[in-house]
Amino acid sequence: MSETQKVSASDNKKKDAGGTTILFFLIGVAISLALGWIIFPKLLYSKKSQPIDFSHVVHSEAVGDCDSCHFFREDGTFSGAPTLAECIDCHEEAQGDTEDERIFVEEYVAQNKEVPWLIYSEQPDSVFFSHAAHVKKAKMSCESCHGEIGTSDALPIYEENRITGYSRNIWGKNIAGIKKHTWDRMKMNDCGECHEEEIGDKGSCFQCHK
Amino acid sequence: MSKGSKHKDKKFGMVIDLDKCTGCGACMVACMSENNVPFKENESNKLDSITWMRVYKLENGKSFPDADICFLPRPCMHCEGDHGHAPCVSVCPAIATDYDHKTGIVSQIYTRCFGCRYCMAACPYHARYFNWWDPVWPEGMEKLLNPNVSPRMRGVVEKCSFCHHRYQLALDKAYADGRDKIEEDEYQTACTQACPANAIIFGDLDNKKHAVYSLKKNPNTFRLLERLGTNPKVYYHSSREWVRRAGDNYLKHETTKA
Amino acid sequence: MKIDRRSFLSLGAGATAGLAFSPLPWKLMDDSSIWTQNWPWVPVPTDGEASYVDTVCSLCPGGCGITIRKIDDRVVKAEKKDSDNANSGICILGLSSPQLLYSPSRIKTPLKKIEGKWVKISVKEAVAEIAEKLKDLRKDKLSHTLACISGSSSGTVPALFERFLKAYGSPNFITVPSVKDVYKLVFSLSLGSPYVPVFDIANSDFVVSFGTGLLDGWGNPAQAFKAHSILKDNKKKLIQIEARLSNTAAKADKWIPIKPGTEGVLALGMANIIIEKRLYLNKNILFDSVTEGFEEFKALVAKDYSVKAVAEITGVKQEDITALVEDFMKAQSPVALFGRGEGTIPGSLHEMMAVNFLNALAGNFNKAGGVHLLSDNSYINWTEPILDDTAYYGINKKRLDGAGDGKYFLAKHLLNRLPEVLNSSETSPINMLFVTDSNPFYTMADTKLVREAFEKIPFIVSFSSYMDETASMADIILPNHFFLERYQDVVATCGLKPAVGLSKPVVNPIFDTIHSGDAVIFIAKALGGTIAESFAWDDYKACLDETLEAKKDIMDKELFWVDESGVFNAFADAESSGKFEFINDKIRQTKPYTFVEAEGEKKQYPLTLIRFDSMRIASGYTANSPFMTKTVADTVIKENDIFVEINPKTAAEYNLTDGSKALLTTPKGKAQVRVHLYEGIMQGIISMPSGLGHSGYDNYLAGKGININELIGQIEDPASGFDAAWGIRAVLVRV
Amino acid sequence: MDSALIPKGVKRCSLGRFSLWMIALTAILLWGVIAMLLCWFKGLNQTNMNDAYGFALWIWADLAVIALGGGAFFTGFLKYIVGKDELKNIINYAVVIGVVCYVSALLILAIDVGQPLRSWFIFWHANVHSMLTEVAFCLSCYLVVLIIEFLPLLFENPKLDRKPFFHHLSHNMHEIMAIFAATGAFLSFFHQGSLGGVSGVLFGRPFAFREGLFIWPWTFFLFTWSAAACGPCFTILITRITEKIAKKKLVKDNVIDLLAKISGWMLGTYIIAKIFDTWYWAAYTLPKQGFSLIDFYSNNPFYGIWILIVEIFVCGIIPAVILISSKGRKNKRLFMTAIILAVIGVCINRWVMVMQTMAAPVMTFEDWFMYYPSWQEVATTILPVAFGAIFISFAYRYLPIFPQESELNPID
Repeated sequence: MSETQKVSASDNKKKDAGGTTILFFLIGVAISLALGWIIFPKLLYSKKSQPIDFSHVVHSEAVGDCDSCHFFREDGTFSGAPTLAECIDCHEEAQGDTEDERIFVEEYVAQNKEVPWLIYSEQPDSVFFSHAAHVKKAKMSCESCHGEIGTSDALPIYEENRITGYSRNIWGKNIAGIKKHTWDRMKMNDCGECHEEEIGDKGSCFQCHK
Repeated sequence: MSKGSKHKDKKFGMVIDLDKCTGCGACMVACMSENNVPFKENESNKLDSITWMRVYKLENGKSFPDADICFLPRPCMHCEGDHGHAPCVSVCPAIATDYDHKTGIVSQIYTRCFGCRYCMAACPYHARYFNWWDPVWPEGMEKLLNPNVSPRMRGVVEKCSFCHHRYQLALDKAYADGRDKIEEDEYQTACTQACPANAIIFGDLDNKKHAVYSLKKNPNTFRLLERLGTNPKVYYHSSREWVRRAGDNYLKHETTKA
Repeated sequence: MKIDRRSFLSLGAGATAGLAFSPLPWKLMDDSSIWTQNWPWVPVPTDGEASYVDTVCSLCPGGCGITIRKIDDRVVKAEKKDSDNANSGICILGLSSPQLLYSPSRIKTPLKKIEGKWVKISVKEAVAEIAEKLKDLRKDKLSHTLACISGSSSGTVPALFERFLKAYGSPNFITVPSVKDVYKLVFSLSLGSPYVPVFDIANSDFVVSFGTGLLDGWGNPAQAFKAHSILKDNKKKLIQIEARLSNTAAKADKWIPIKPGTEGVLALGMANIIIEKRLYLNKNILFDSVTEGFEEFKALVAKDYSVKAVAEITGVKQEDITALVEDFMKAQSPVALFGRGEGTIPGSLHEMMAVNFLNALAGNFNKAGGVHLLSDNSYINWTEPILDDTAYYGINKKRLDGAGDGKYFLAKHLLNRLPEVLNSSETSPINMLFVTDSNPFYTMADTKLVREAFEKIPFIVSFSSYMDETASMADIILPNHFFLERYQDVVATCGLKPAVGLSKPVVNPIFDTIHSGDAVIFIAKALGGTIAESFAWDDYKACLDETLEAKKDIMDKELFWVDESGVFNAFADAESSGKFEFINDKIRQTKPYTFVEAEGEKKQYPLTLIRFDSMRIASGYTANSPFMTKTVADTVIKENDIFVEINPKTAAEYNLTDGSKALLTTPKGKAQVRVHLYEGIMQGIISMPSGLGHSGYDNYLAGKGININELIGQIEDPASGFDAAWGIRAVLVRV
Repeated sequence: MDSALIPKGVKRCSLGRFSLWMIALTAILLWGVIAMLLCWFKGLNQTNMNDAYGFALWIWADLAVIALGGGAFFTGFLKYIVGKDELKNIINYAVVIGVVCYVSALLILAIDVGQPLRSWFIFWHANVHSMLTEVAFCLSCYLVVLIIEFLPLLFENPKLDRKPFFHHLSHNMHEIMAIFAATGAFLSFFHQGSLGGVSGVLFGRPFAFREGLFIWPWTFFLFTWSAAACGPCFTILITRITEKIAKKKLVKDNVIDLLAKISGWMLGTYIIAKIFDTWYWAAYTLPKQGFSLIDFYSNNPFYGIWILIVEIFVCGIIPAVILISSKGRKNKRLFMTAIILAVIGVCINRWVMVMQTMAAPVMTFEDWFMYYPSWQEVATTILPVAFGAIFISFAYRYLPIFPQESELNPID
């Protein structure tokens, strides 16, 4: 008799304790999930503004396609972000009266100082990316990798991974790495994915590494 | 891979004329300069001195005045092994080194390598080098760095790439010009280009029109350690029998392969 | 609900489980390895537009056309110029030029030594101070006590220095001599004009080299290598006669070891056989009407240079000598090379004459595969400088080195005599010394003697780009631009013709340096008077443009201007007798044939130390880049120890094993070395590389090995007065 | 003070004495930890390894320690699969030693790689053709198995055992231990072999290269075999050392004898296979590549033919004969000699397969490469030894490892 009582008492205690345990377990899970999914990404990336704002729309209306400023050099290499040499033709004098324009002309053009643009799509040094192969040979559009930046009116905030120094555009805005568009992520697997689709294999290591 | 596409593949290789090589070391410096190879204050310990291209000094073992020496430049052999089964490629646990069937080049990806050095143990040519130290360029000298080759960090293995970045650049130029293919002379390694004696010939070993194709068939042409089955893509040429014999291991009674 | 320890445990467990399902650990793991792939302390090369700029390399006298690869405004690489004409080529030193440009041992601004310490000054201050000192000397009628050591004798910059000394009033412009000076004497004596020989190796079918380092840095190394490769392609022969199995000997079809210093004897012995067997007759050459002194020469060699005697002296077997003669004379276009090693030490005049007689007997002058003679026509046609009384007084003083006078009548400059002259007088006969494009304190033999002499000089101005040994002894340094930063004319040879190349600035000067040409012009202007008048150019660039005139357009396009007229055409054109002269009065005056022996007592110093030159070690004014030093074998340098090569049999006699440490003593000095057993060297001979043991420069070079010049003394060639030392007696003791 | 933690029915030394012993071991451990930190923060330039010796002391230590830890899988295999039930009296200790060995191996590997933060690439970017990948996977999996095998033992600690959860868990785990043991044995057979494959597949290194079956070189099988033979010897050796230190008998002789006998037969058959392998290598494999046997045992200051004789004869045949004969096993001194020789033998084998492989020149114009480890390498190699001693000390003190202990040493 007393034996049974004891057992049931301890059982009750166990049940109660079990409930608390599960509750605490779930609280633990919740804290971690919040930390990992919400707080961590905020801490991981620092936000940086471009030295001056820039409107791709205004420029493409004025000078034409992307390759008016982002052009191929004679040796087939890609020039990337334009240097002052390209801007100076129009911006010797201020064009319009925005504050950014004033800064650009006074602090950069006049002093012959290059603008330290933050490159959203900057790949690490170990990557060899051939714009020629993609744009010239495969006739791909700029959007397929760079998205809608060309039609933007202002430059987005540049987010930099504090550990690696990478632009967030490489990993993608979605912390889980989920992408909706081809340009949402620029990791090696994204290259591989497309290559597999288009060419049939991911290619050798040296195709894209240096 | 279909036969058609296989036919398009290239197999880059080298023939080095040891009769012409003077051991001047220009290829070594050209290579280091091209490939951002680091340098230390003391490089006299050759077991801790990164030289993708290393010129060995061979001796015939005879006494004065019959002594003879020969210089032998040794880049990475870019072994094909058996169908790309190079000694190093098959052992790398993380696919940091692979055999590219389109070019025949054995790659090394420094950012993938985690420094286990198994490939170094596997390579009988000592063509692989480990970054025992952080690379340091004295102030001002980092200006020399070639942007087409990524500098290596401490703790990874590196080796000769047949200046693969030059192939990438040549292709870029071709694409920009609306071509699909490059000419043989558009892609040459830094050592080939620099050799003052023109002792190095580089090209597609399968291209019957190229000098390397006929040179590799010369009876005085040999490869290093062929008997191991490494199937290297670097050929050597020497008119001296003792040099050819030094290229591989032979039992006493065996004759040198012709 | 009771919160106990268990609750916390389960909170922890939940948190752990939750974390596993959040991106945190995985992204951290990924990012931490990506961090290792982009360690901030590993430099990332900045990308930019690639461009290629052609220029002429002036790091050695070769003067190759090279291409510099640039990324935006930085130099990343030197490459062979992609063309067959215009002297294109590159060697290990040229390939090193980007490293030398950005070298930490570059002098970054003009410096002045105050109480033993370097203080930065401006170019203006430096020029003013030098001018002030020069004015004082002039006031005291001591203008002739200004001396200048110039690394080169050709081109506008040395010419500006020479002009400056003249206008200022000093005869003491001294150039650093090389084998080229003796080459000129050889032809001065036998053809009456100081022709510079160019050996047409590529087209020869039998090349005999008397110790010439064809593949060890001699002449224009890139062209020599190319020529050698053509020899190999054509399956033609190269014979190397040398005591040591050098790289050239190793590549030769036959290596004939010879007792060092007896090469001239062998050549005369060979001449004797040729004459005796009348092998020269079928050579369709210079004899009878076109030679002089032949009979006398014939008698001389017949008397003293029988094959037996020669074999004894040289250590070369009789049958080897006769076989060599036969092959040489049987060849269609044989050529005999002379000048030892890379040719930094001028060497014995008689030895070179002796070898050149073989060329004469083979009748190969100006023939394909033979010796081509170029006249040293200068393209610098400036008006004479204006001399005032002081200058006139000064330049008529005797040259300190005695060149051109008495027993030194043949030589124009004798740098090697300078230390002795300085040391033999109580006070220094030089009050101010300019040192340009040279590092005499390092490159001259017998460092101890040189130091003593240099320390006596009250004021030294260095124009060096590097903190080399001489610059560190200077009082003021006006550092020159590196050649990739400056314009300069470079005298070279294109094919078989004389040429002038143009070095062009590839980048803007990266430091606060000044072109030495500008420096001279500015100093002259600061001095005023006739001196300033003699330097009417605004700056060096103006001077160069004026000098080169129309040639400059050609040079801009093709780097080189080739002097089609500078070739010796026919013997009838020769300035004196128009004949090749085996013996004449001038030659007799040099007392033929005396060959130089090594200094030192055989008893006390049973071994003979010789130097060897290596492509991988620069031994002249330009020193090794870090990359070059990296290529040096561990049998040459290990840590800071230098190795001395020794035959294993000799080593056994001295109880030395491979790698063992030993004390090397010569009549000139002592050094701790290690030994490297080498079968490629004669017994009783030991050898050591030149170009090591720097005390200046950076940590990539300084302190490695021994400077062989500390161990070898100079030996005046009795015929010319130039340094002709090829070695010294020595002893090795195990320590 | 810690009496509550000490298993029932056994006696342990005083806590003070135990602490002294621990302090001594911890000091050694710390020395190793300092060296380890130096290697991690300053890089592998702290070692004497070089471009010719990319694999050196550490890889040897890894191979040796895993071979010695082979006692765990083979004893487990014998007990659970073959059904040698007596071995239950030593299996616990074999598992403890196994855990120590495998943790040590992974620790050394973590120091040995040039980029420790990237070491997970071996799993994520695995190259299935690489023996090292196989090693890494099997090693990690097997360590997990070993820990699972070890856990019930841990839960048997009196303090933990009082908690019903652990008590039941431990009980249930015991029930299914055979499955883990079988898994472990399979993984072990495989990775011991893979470790043999590591050097055996190096066809650019004639000293190491062996022909074999399918993708597996003969060394694959030889390594497994030798680990099975010598691992238990190491278990016995450590047991004997523990007994010596504890000054009491912990395992009955018949158990040791059985294990030793099986080891003897394993060693005997292994050595025959090894001799056959060496002969085939010398007579057929090497000549095809232009080498003769003596090329690898001459022209250098250390590796003479003696090392082959010591490995095969002194540390192979002799201990095998002793362990196989019951007379040999009965003679205490002879028995211990045999056990020690067998342990040394397998270490020598792993040594030559790593070190001599690196040392022997392959290109005719190269010379032998000689190497000696730096103090950092030595310290980091001793680090796991100290760790092992600490771990075993704790395990012995607080866990009922030896089921026969209380019976053999009744407390009055």
